[in-house]
Amino acid sequence: MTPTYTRKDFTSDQDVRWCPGCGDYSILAQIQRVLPDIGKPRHEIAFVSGIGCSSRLPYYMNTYGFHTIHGRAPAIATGLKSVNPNLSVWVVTGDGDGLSIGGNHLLHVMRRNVDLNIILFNNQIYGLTKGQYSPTSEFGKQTKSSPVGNIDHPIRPIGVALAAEASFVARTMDRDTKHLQQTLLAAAAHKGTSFVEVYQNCNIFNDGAFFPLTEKATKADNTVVLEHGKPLIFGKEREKGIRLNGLTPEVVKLSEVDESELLVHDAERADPVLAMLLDRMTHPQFPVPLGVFRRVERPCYEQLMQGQVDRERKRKTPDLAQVFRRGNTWEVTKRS
Amino acid sequence: MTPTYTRKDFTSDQDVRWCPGCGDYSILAQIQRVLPDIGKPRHEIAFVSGIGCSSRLPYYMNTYGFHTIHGRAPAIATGLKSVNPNLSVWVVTGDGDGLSIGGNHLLHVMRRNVDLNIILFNNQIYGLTKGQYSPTSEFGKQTKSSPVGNIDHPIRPIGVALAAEASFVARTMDRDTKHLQQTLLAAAAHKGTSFVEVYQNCNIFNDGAFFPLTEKATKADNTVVLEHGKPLIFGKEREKGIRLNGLTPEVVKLSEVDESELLVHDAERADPVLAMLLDRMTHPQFPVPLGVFRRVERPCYEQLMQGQVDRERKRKTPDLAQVFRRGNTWEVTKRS
Amino acid sequence: MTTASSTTTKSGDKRELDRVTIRFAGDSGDGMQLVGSHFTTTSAVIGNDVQTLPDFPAEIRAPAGSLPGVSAFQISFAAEDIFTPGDRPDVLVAMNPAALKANLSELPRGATIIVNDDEFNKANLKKAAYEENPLDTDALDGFTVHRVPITSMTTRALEDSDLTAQQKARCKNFFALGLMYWLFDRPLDSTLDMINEKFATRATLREANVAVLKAGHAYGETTEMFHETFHVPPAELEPGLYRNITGNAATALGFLAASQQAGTPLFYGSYPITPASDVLHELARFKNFGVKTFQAEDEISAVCATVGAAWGGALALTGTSGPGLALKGEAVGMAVMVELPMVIINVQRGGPSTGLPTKTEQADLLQAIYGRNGESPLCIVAPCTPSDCFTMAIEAFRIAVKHMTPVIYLSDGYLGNGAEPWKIPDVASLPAIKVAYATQPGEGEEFLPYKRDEWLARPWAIPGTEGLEHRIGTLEKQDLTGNVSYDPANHQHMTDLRAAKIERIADDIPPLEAFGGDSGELAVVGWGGTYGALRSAVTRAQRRGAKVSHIHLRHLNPMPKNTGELLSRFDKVLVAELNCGQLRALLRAKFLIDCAGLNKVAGQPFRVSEVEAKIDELCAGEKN
Amino acid sequence: MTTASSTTTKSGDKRELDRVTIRFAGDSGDGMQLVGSHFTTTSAVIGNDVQTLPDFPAEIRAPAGSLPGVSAFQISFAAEDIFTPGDRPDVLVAMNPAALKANLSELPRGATIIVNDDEFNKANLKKAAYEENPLDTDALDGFTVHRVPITSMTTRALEDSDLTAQQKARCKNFFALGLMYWLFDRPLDSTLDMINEKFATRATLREANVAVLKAGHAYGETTEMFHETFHVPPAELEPGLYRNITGNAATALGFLAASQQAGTPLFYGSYPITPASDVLHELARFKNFGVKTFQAEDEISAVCATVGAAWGGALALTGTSGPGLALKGEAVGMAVMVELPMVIINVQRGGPSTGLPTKTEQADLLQAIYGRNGESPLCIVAPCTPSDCFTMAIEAFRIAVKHMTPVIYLSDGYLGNGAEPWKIPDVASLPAIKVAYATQPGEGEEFLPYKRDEWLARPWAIPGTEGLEHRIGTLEKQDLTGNVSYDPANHQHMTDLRAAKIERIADDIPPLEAFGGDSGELAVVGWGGTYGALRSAVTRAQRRGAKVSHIHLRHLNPMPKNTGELLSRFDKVLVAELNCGQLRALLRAKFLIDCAGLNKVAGQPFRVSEVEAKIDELCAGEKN
Ligand SMILES: Cc1ncc(C[n+]2csc(CCOP(=O)(O)OP(=O)(O)O)c2C)c(N)n1
Ligand SMILES: Cc1ncc(C[n+]2csc(CCOP(=O)(O)OP(=O)(O)O)c2C)c(N)n1
Ligand code: SF4
Ligand code: SF4
Ligand SMILES: [Mg+2]
Ligand SMILES: [Mg+2]
Repeated sequence: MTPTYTRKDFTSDQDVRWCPGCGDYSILAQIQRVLPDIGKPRHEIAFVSGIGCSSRLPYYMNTYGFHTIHGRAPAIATGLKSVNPNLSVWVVTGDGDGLSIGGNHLLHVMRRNVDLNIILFNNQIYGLTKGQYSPTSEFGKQTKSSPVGNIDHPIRPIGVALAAEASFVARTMDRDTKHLQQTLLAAAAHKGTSFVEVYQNCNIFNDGAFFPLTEKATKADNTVVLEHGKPLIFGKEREKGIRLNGLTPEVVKLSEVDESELLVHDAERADPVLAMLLDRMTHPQFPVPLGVFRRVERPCYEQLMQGQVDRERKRKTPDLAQVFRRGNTWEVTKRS
Repeated sequence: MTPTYTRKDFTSDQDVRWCPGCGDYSILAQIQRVLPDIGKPRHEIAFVSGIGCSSRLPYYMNTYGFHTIHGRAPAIATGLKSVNPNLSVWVVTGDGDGLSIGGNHLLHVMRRNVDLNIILFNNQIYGLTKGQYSPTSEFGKQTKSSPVGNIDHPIRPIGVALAAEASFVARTMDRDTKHLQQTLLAAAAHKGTSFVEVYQNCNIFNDGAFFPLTEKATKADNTVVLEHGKPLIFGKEREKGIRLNGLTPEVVKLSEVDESELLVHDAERADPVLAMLLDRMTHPQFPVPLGVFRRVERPCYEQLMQGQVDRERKRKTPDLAQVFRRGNTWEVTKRS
Repeated sequence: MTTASSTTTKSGDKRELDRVTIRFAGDSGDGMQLVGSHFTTTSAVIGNDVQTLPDFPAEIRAPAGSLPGVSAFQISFAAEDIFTPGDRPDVLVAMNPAALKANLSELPRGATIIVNDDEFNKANLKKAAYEENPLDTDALDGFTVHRVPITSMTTRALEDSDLTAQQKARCKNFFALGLMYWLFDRPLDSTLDMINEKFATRATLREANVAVLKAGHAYGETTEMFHETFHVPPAELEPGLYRNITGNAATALGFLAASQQAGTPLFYGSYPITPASDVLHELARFKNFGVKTFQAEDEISAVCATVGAAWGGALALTGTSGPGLALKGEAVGMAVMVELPMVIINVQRGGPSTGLPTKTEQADLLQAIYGRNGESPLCIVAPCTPSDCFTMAIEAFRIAVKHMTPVIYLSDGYLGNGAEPWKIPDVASLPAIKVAYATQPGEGEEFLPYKRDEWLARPWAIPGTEGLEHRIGTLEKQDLTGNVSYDPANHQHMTDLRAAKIERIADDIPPLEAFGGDSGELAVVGWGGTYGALRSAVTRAQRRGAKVSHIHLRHLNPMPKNTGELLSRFDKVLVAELNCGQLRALLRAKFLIDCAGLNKVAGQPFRVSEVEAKIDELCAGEKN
Repeated sequence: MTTASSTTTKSGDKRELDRVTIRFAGDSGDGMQLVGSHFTTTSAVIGNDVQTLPDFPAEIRAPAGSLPGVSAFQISFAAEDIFTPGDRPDVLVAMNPAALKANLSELPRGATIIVNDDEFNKANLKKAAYEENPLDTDALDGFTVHRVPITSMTTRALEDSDLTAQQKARCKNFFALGLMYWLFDRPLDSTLDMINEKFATRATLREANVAVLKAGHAYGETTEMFHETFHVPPAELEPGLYRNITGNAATALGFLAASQQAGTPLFYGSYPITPASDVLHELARFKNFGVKTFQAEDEISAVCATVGAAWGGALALTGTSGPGLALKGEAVGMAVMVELPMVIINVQRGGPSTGLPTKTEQADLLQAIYGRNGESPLCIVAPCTPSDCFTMAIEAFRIAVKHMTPVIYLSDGYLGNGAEPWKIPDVASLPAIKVAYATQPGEGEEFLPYKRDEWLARPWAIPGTEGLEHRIGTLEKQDLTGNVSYDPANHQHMTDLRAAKIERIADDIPPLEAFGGDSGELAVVGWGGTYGALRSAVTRAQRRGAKVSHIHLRHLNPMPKNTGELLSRFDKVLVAELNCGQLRALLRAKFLIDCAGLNKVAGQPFRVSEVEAKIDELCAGEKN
């Protein structure tokens, strides 16, 4: 039986060392808030991170934790989960850690569908190294390493996850604590890789990157919350919706178009095409979708691995002495 | 003026060392055949490859060539193209080289849109290391390293390219020499990263992987050739077509459905959604699309880079002495 | 046959020999590795000591008949303990002109050459870049050449078979094998058994191979080409049950055994690479033992997953070859920092860079020691023979788990692909590996993840254990607690502790022994796969009266405690290795001993004669 | 003020000093680095020799007022040539309790402490884990403590300003700066100039900063807290135009200059990492010089793109710190194999693994030499002061291009972040770098990509050149042609050639010089950023009569030809380095000289006194 926890049970004795005002605080707090509800005893939870501001998170969690090296957390978590499928394993990464140096591991862990909860803190900047552009930074952005503008076309985290056919893909924001909590819980409940992109404000090196989406005044018009089976409606008065025109989404007014014409979200669609289409909706042309883009079931890597072990064990009794003797053997006797 | 070449001009003096019957021979031959037509003098062409059977190709080309290390050819080519944008740079890679160890470089080079022609030889196996499963190997495949079956969910090369928003994405096959030539020519003509997946038979370790698509008897029914602006029609008698039902493609008979209802290919659509949808069409449920999935224009990385240099040069005359003196300076004189 | 001490006694038309070395050479498609391994097993079964050396020329099949396409297999079999597959073959079987050309320079004058006469046609001669047929010129003067029409004899033997012409041609290696069996007085049974087993359900192939094998044997017996046959009597081997084993297979079995002895499942994270891939292939077949193999997307993922598995409490193993080890450097440093037990296999190959992937070399020793940022000490062991791969695999995990450290296990292509008879150990006699995970501390006690035992090892506290929740990481950590610490004195302290922990392993490994006197004129020092060549050369020199001993290191970091002292008892020290002097540099730096070097970087193992010559040069006074 | 040789003469109420060391310490948000650099410039401008040491505690801003949040900047200024930022500060400016606590142990007894009294409140004391206010206990006995209400004085000075309360509070560092200017008799002009420039368009901020700076200065003058002020007269520096420069900035300028001198555009491929990132930031600003910077997706991509750029004929540069160098190992091996010229910067930091990213260390020397598979020799240089970073950057490319080899340039965190006055060189006097790409061979001549010149360098033949189409690759290559070759003798030959090429560079670098006698009792040997500490310590020991010399290596592989010979002329050799003895191991292995070691791995540079103590220990006989 899992003990009844409170947030405090998940708070370690280490001082939290992020810049005051950093969005990471909220994400940490929501993680600590939802963990009591995932039904796992504390010692069966492990947090694995790479390197970056965000990746300091495991130090603050009173669970098992491993602050590893830059970009490699998905691989380390794969090893851990492979040898102990019973653990609830969380990967904490940043837009640089996860999509720059670690992009390939992320891709491969998702296609393998290792049962991990991957939380990518996207602040569109390298925080820890003091402000260079990241793979999600906007084109043209001036930073320390791009004084006359970034010439890299930004990457879409959700798009990469979908290309890898991740079985759970969602997006949420540091400032929407409720939605963040819901999303984390949904991720935890999902069997298979859960990929959650969290928009996170770095108030030191990229302040306000998501303000149009996160601030009260503009949020309702600039975001649309995806709910499985529900039409895409948004706006302060929920007066707008998204309709599909062929393969092209368009914003319509509910005063002009009937709700029944709206695009209805289907997170459980077998193929990721709808999710891919939604991922293309970007601010300011469209409201930015938040919530679960995709949630499908497919076998988890560690289960398949364990399954092969179990099956093989039944098929062939392990016998070391017999294995040693495989192939041709011969006896040497003492010569007279 | 570019000299008039023949295939022979692109043949180096090194003996080709692939297994007899390998699909690589055809790809090499088609490359050598089309190069005379790309309008570049031989010394302005460079082939860069990683490691793998396929990656031996540069040795056989009488151009500049560099057989580098495993998975890194896109990065090396990026450096080369950055410092000499005038070269025609070709990257030759395999499904292991490009999508396993090199997946991240591939992703990033495509999002940056470096003007390279990337040819990925997909034989769904590790050839050079003698037959382990690769990231494109089918689930359950038994190989040397998966004696009881591969448990990795395969990756779709085209899907990854589209997620990276590659500006030119195409697929062709070793055995269809005409289509292969056409596709290579189209790739060469495109400014920006051209990504071409080539189905290639490894007759030693994975013989026949693509036979349903490549062999005369079955090819017409199992593939559909994408042509910009044309409806998707296939079949031995061109008697079948693809129609969209919402976001879901379906195979229809032209005897039952009018051609006007068919999905019309639009390779130049701004967003990659249609291409992504097409990429989901897989054998045996669907005919496998061949041809150009996507071809859009966006600025190339090396041009943007050069552009910044040129603009900055105009803005600030380079003056080393002045740069040395930047910030506060002071004069020390001989003390009396 | 050229063995210095061979005693030859006529017994009927059989000549008795102490030792023979044969090389089978042909095209990559000719099945030379297969007949080589048949010959090996047969020779071992009748009691010879055996050593083998496969030689794959390149990674891909080159065009048939070309020089780069030549594949060879050398086997040495003897009536005495031998340590190498022989310097130069006494007999060469050349299946085509390219095979002859590629190997001729290796033959000592007087050697026997058996060629497949049928293949010395215009086309093949051209592919081998022969202007004239060497069989018709004086190119082979000084050798005993036998021209055997192997291809046509094979076809004839299969006249009645239903095989296709191509399939028939593929059988010709068995003709050569049968002929060699006759020539060297070996029974066919073992090969016949194997053919029957392999083709149990394919009668046509089975019958064809049997027919051709027998035809080859009969050819020897009936033609008058060979005037005598040879007999190599059984060697005086330690009694027991034997099998032939390659180093890579022994490595896999050793790690499997380590897992069984530890009662802890093995996790193997790897990315295919020549010549290490076979370890992955072998281990993937032991899922019934609980072995989990993870074919990663690259070497970095492979080592990182292995670190994760170590954290999770598995016997965590990763494996690769040269360039892969370079890629793993950063993550191995992580393992050093978090002090988790794991083993990193490196089957060394020719370098630098991609280098010579199928060739052997020992040039990764210093990479293993220093190939990471910062002061990052770890333990290094190196097996010295194919069989020893088994032993040292267990040793590697014994140390890793007891001392909570990553251990690099340095094999090489020569060991990995080479085979020798392995005395199958009794499972009950294998050393134990004690795994003791940390458990919940007593009431009022605090769990300290970086508190150390008498070996300076920290506890192995695995996720899932109640009450031990704690954080580890790659920033410098505070002593005892493991919390992040930027304190200068702590950093010095932890740096010292990490170094001392590795040094202390020296108290836990056997002292170094000298083969020969414990002091003398010359110590020949080696490590890894050169063991056989060095032991043979030293033995021969000793027989000639030289005061030379052989000292072979299997623990390279730390070294056995008596290393410096032992070496200092010799007038001269010669460090022989297949690199430019890496162990030599370590010994000079550590012990300030003026070691000489015998170094070779040619992708090939030492020849015994090369080592002997060097010994003679250094022991000039003692020369007989 | 504690300088041993300080001569103090009363001149009015000003005391004259030879040398003073000040440390500004406060919260990360307090702007200590900024005032430190102002003080540095001002001191330099009035002619002092200056050395500085910034000290960032951690990578992220820790909570305000906490111990891990303390940021410090130390500056030493003197009337004579100095080489280090001082062992221990004479004066500490502590902006809050945490700053006091974190730095107190560094202060010598008798030091002056100036605290911001306002911040010693309950909340801040708690954050610094002080139970009682140290200003009220005897904790500071033995120090001269001045309690200055800096925060409130700052606010008062800004009563009329339109700034927000928070903005006002942020100005308090300028109050401290003004006060220190008064105390050490420095003019305000240079800082006023800089304020005016920086806030040219923001009048409110400009006026506020000026007001507060002046208020601090006035506070010193009007209160009676300080009984005397101090004067440090100008040093006898080489005449010329100077500026202050950090090692990282000098590195960037050096490589920029190399590119100009070579007439070849610079390509810089890098991935951000502390403390190397500043080189990227600096170079990104020189696009007008044709510099192309490529921020790669990781270190592997960065180094690979750089290899591609080298192939394309650019001056190809990549840069990183410790863990990044580990990742680059495999690709650096590629550069060795294809013999292309490039430079790899490694700004070393504390290790192993992530280690202490903001701290300095010299523990990557052996990684630089050996951190790749196979025998993979390359050239290594190391600058020894921030200014020398400029010089050695040019030297690195001179060697790379002439000898067609990758060169590793080993800087460190101390050099990279530390600053010193740099005598601005005359552009016309910079050394030339000759770039000569291969051109089309004459009629009937064959182009051979691996044919070598007298330095054993192969031609630099870049794509785009007519008639030179050829293939390079990472498999072993045939001599001359560069084609793939599996031939054993060729592999040996090429291995030897690659090694000889690097060794031959020794003929192209200046001999090693000793500071002090060319022989004697003790040679103190160092490399890299420890130069200042070693030079100071040796100078002091020499003044006391010790027969000690300082020998500093800037070329580490190969070493200058006379290295062994020079060292052998000393009775004892001490190798002092910020690692566990890496150069020492090299010297012992190469020259069999029994070097002693002075080693420190604490993330901190040597203190001069530490080195002196060790010298004294070794020169016990000469002690005065
Ligand atoms: C191998 C390696 N390369 C580079 C670094 C330096 N580094 C640390 S964190 C980081 C990027 C951080 O960005 P992100 O992942 O977005 O995290 P954030 O700090 O923004 O949360 C970099 C480049 C490193 N620690 N290790
Ligand atoms: C760093 C490194 N890791 C592993 C290898 C071994 N290796 C060489 S090629 C290859 C995969 C080849 O597969 P693919 O890219 O599909 O090419 P193919 O041979 O099938 O054409 C591997 C794993 C290597 N050379 N270098
Ligand atoms: S730098 Fe940015 S991301 Fe990092 S802790 Fe500070 S505010 Fe947060
Ligand atoms: S192994 Fe396969 S891919 Fe490689 S050369 Fe042979 S047939 Fe071609
Ligand atoms: Mg970030
Ligand atoms: Mg492949």
